[in-house]
Amino acid sequence: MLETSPIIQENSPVFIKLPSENIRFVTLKPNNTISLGKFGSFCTDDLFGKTYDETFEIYEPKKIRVLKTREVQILEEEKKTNKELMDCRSNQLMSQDEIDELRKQMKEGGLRGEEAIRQLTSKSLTFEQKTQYAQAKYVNRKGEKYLQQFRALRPCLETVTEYMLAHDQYKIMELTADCSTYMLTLGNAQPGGRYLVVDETGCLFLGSLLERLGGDCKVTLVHPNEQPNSSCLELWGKEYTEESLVEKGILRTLNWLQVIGPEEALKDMHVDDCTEEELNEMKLRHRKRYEGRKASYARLQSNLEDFERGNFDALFVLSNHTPMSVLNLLLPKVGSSRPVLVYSPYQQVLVDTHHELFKWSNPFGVTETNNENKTEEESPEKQELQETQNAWVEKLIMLDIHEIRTRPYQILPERTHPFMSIRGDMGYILSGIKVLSSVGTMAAGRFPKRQKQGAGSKKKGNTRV
Amino acid sequence: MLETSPIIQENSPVFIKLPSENIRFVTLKPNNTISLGKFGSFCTDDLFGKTYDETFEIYEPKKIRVLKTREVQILEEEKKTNKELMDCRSNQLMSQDEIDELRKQMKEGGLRGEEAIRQLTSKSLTFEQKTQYAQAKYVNRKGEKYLQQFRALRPCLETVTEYMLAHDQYKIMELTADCSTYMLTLGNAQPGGRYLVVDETGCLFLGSLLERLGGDCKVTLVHPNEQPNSSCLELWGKEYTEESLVEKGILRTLNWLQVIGPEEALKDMHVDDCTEEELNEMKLRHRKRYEGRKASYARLQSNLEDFERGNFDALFVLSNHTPMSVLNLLLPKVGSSRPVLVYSPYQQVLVDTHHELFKWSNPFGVTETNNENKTEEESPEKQELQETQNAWVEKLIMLDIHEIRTRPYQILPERTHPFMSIRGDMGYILSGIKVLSSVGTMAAGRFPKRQKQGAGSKKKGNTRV
Amino acid sequence: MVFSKYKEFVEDGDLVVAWIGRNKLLPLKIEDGQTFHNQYGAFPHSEMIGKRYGQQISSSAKQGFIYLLQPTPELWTLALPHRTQIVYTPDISIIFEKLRIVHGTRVIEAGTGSASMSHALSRTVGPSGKLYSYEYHASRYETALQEFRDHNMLDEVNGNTRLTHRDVCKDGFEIAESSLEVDAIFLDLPAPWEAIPHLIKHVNRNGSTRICCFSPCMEQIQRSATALQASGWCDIEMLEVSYKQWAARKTRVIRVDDSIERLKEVKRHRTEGFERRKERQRLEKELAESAENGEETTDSPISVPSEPPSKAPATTERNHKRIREGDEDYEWTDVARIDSNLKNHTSYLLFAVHLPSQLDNESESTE
Amino acid sequence: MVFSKYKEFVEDGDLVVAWIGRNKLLPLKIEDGQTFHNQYGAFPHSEMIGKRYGQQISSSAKQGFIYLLQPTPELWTLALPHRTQIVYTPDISIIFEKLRIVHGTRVIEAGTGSASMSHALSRTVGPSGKLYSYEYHASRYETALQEFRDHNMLDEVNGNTRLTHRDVCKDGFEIAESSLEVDAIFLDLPAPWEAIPHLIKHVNRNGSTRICCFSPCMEQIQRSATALQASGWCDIEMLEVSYKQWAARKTRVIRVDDSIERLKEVKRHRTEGFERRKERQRLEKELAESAENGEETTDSPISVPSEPPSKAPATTERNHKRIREGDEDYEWTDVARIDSNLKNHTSYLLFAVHLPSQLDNESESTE
Repeated sequence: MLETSPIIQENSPVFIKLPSENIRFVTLKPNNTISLGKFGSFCTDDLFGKTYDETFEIYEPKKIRVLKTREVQILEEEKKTNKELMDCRSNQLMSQDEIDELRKQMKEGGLRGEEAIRQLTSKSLTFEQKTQYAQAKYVNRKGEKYLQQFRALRPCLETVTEYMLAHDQYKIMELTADCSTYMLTLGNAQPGGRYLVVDETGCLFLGSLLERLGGDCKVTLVHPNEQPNSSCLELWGKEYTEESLVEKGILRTLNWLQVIGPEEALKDMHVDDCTEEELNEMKLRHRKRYEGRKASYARLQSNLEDFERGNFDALFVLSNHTPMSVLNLLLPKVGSSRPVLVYSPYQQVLVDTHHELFKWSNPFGVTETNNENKTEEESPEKQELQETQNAWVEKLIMLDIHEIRTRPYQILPERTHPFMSIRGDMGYILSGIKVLSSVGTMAAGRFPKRQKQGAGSKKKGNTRV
Repeated sequence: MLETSPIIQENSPVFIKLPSENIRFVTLKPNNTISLGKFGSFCTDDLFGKTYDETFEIYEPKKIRVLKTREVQILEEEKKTNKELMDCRSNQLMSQDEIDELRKQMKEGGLRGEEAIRQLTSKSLTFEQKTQYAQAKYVNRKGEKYLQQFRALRPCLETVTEYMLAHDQYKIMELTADCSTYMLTLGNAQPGGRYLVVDETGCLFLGSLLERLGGDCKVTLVHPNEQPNSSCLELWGKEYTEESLVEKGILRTLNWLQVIGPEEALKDMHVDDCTEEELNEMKLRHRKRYEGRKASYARLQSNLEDFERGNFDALFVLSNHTPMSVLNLLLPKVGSSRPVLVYSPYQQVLVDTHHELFKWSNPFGVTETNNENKTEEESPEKQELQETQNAWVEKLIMLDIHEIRTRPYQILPERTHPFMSIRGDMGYILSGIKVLSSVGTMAAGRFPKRQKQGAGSKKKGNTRV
Repeated sequence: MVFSKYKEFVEDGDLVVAWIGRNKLLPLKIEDGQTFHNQYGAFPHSEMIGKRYGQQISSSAKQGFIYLLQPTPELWTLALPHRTQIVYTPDISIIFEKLRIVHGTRVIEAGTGSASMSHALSRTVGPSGKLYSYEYHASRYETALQEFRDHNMLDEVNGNTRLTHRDVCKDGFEIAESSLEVDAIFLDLPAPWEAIPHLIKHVNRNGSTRICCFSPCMEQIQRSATALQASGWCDIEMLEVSYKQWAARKTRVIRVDDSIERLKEVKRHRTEGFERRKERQRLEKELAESAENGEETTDSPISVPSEPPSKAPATTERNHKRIREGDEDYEWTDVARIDSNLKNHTSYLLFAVHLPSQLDNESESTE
Repeated sequence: MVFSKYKEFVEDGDLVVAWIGRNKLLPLKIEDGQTFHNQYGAFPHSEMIGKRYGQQISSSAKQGFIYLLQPTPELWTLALPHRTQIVYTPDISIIFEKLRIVHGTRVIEAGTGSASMSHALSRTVGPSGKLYSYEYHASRYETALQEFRDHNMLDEVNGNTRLTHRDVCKDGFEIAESSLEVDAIFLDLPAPWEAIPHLIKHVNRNGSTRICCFSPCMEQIQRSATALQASGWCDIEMLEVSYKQWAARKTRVIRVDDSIERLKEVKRHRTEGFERRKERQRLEKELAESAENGEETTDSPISVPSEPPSKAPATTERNHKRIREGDEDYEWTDVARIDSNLKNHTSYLLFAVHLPSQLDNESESTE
């Protein structure tokens, strides 16, 4: 289990959200100064013991205070109003006199930024007076430089994803929080589950899965390089790092070479046993290395055994590899009646996958016979199935391609409308459920129509048009 | 030019919209009885002289009157309210007692349907009293049977498309009015234009084009069968039939065989000249047939000459054929700086086309050299271009795939929201503009990057995954 | 816990979700001796017991089949009996994201309705979380209570869910025996603004509490937003979930060349016919002339049987039969197709956060 | 008429739309002697005169090029100087559908704004139609007037457009010298409900008149709807235009097998390195032993130059360079990609119809 607390503590991970909507990640080392550039700086110690999500004002250099809710509400209202003014029919001509007047007022008045904005935007925001909008827009831009405030957000699916999309969207395969949460929901992610995951989003998705289950799960991560790229995990805090997760028994990792050649992978990792005598003679460093290698071998052996056992509660695939090349290797390991979820930034990739999955089938029982000697205690029904293994195949049903996204609105009195522009990129999700079909009955008469196996989808690729 | 009138006249085409939202098409022959089933019947003569779009009530058998706007407004409000009740959180359990009470009330009161609905739905429509919703829903269903009203709509893009989508959506390639109007707009359809059209939507799109331009245009329709399928045209009235359009000089038609083999097509249609003497000796029927054939030949010859001249002001393609196979034959006929629009029900079809169009180019001037002797009067600039014809190629720029659709709302006091469910199907539009590129300058250094010609898009079709 | 833990085999007494066909799921309580019937035949429960979850079951007469799936909240949402408009999985998943519903979260839900949201919440918050669900409507409450009991959700039977029959707008959320403090609140009520003032007692003292008001109409959202602001909630956001479902399909690749070939065949056909007709006319003319009969017959039905041309236009014939999607005799390309009926709107989702600093405000103002 | 009729060649004095790059268009008035400059160099207008519309023009130094396009309302919308938020082509096209804007339609438009809608209307209604456009803002009016004159739109110069400087909310739509009766009305005003009562004088007596109110906020729409109903308009509908633009792109096809091959290469590479290191260690050890020096060196930087393995892992190298989309050395599949910035909302569109029967109502009520 992974701990979470609503209170900011030493070494807590925190996302700092600035008035400009920029978002930064920091791990709060004690007695450290965090500089927010033009927004000021603060000492980490002053955040310890405070609640996540609060808004803080840097009211004097390096001094912070929690803003009361009413103050926060006013700021929000102003920010929304200004955002709307920028979006909404405000490309008006603005006289230089008006701009100068505003500048003068702000400078002479010596107003704090937020007060200046409030004063100016609250004045006659009717639709007829568009020039005022443009003024407010101008003030807002200035205002962002004066507002010395920030919010301290707790890492969570939404915040971590927002941060990653802003900073390196291609590293996370442009995965939105909406897609992640939908996959977790469709995948029936629940405490105690055992999941098979291919995650090339820097493990952004894996982090979300672990967050949702509070770490109460077992995950096998299959990855394409020698070591997994799990750089997003640390954004949830140090408990979420790969090392920590492996140590807690939550995470197992396997690369594709280990998946396809378990015996050879084990052989490569094999370390000859040393006698007690030899061990005692070893230098400490050599002994540590020996023990480390022994442990690695044991872990790989255990990971492989667990993987071979199959029967995972769901398979989640977020990979830059062609989905079908992943699925061919992993689908047999998914339990019957369990969901399979595949993410792609492109609908077309999933359309192809959908067509191939429609035809996909796998003889049932073959994977079990590999470790027959391990399954003696199994139920008679299962044994019976194994006896007639050729009569059953694994298939997928309920295949669908999903597009999910959210459409945010401005909600202000007299000025309700959807935001004018939003992020356009989004991914797609393919879902299905694994079942066992009887080969014998598949030919029966009144069975629902199904596409002929191997029906030709001649590609138009090189043919003349 | 095609005439239109806001007044319903003898032989006018009319779409009858019933309270059930069903829509029917009739041509109003004089002194005819039109039966609307359970909604009653009326005599066509009573509609002549009335304005399109009005709502009529059948207040006695075969007697109609125009409903005043206030009455129409009330009906609309009720209909919307009831529609909302059906959509919106109304799957409540309803007691049989309640239903019976309503039935009794309607029967005993002898209310006209609309009044019953008004009385019942206006009563306490608060969100707390959901059971009342269910009652109203019930009443509405009954009401539809009692409301003897209809609207008489003029044929137009929106109405004709609505009718066709309801009656035979595949015949019109699921073309929505939204797609048609967007193509017409992007295609710069304007009075006086000369357009090349491939339209396999039963000429629904062609009808919309002619409607928008009031027939002030010249259209060449290329079609895949011996005769074009233009069955939708008559929905705009008899002036819009193919025969009438051809006669008025608005429409020319060519089939693909004529397009690719003009000489042979003409040869096939050739009729040996008869002498005056022979003609005088002919039976009248034979002479008519001879003259008809002569006219057909002349028309084909004219159509082909016009087609070969090219320089069309836009190309619109709505075809079940792979778009590129159409475009390869027709793009050379489009004028430079003129738009090309391609419709497909499927985005993927247009993605493929987009990739192919990106690579498409055509030597400029070649088509002109075919009829060199016809272009003597052309400007010196053009001649100069022809001399250096190998240096110029036709290409397409500004290629984009568009998705356009409308999202309807219920707009009622205190109950504003988008409709709960709408039609899901919709098409996509690919647009581009034809330009002339210099082959010589294309290799120059600082030119914007372009994809290498023929860059390999190896299809994943038959390769192992 | 909700439904049961993952299991492999169907046992007597289990609740299963039976897949009957595309987009057709039914809940099925397995009871030895019972039989399920549909248009494909009879499916005795005795044949299902001991089978694997996910396994295909044939009807007794082998006329058709169903699949037995282990229930999940998502499958239940597709199979459940509708007592009210239900909250669908896309909305549920976005609400989970925004309300931070995770293992251990304590949640208030009002009203219970058809309980599709309740099942998803109970599943995700798990054994260390808690779901307080409130339903005003008496018979819906009773039905939900029975359902929660059957699905092992109730806290009294080792679950995490407490269901209360209550008009929360009038009587609030308090539960006698415990002080109720939650991390997340979901209001699916006709007038959420009436319930909002009652919530202030139940927000976290030491952390944020998040709320979602789920309302179909814009005006409801506007009122709720005002009420939330008045109660000291901040970060007020509103959004709609836009969701589409696509199926992979194939569409035919037909080239203009194909149509040109067909036109040529038609032409050949006609030319042959024309030659034959000319020949026949000649014969008829000779016949007529020999019989001294000048009547023309070309336009009237002809009794001379006309042979089909030697090469029948195969493509034309093909056009007359309905072509099965993906038929190997034709060329196809892969496309995506949306459901013909699209959910354009379910509800607007209004979110807000309550922070401990607001509680300072309140104590200040009461001081 | 608006712009000019279709023409083939660029003449001195023409307005052209210059294509500068993807999504980058500029209006260009051709004046012999002038020169257009951009980052790719100089483009003298004299080189453009006499060229075909659509033709590519190279900069003097042949460093880059532009295309000269004949203006259309749609290209103008992409190129025009923004004086206000503009109405974009997707909205325009839906408004045309709903208002039945065709050849010959008489239209009122208020306000003119940046005139993107005005150009489209003027084009479509053509010589037999009429556009009455109203602008309140003085300098915007002046600019639009000059623009309409330049674009041959004004009725005084054989066009179909009449532009009036007027606050229609206060002063209505009447034009002194003519009785104004129109088929369609487009209101893009901050408070359309103030203009609506003035319109009743200008609706058709013998046919329907259609109206569109174009407003960004829901509350504006609600007020306008009330005003329309009060003025006797019916068939009140509201909608939003949802519009997305996609580009065809390619994405790489990478199979798990490819990654497995790379893993194998890495392993081979390491094994070779390991063998070499072992050999080197042995040598070093001998060296050290012979020099009676037991210091370990394996973990410190080694000066012995290590040869690269015989077979360099080409794929790894490839991964380091940026791969151009569509590079022939790789396998690709076709996909569609949406613009990264999506227009989520422009305005709500409110439509209604006015019918002659309403005029009967009015005469009745005044009788």
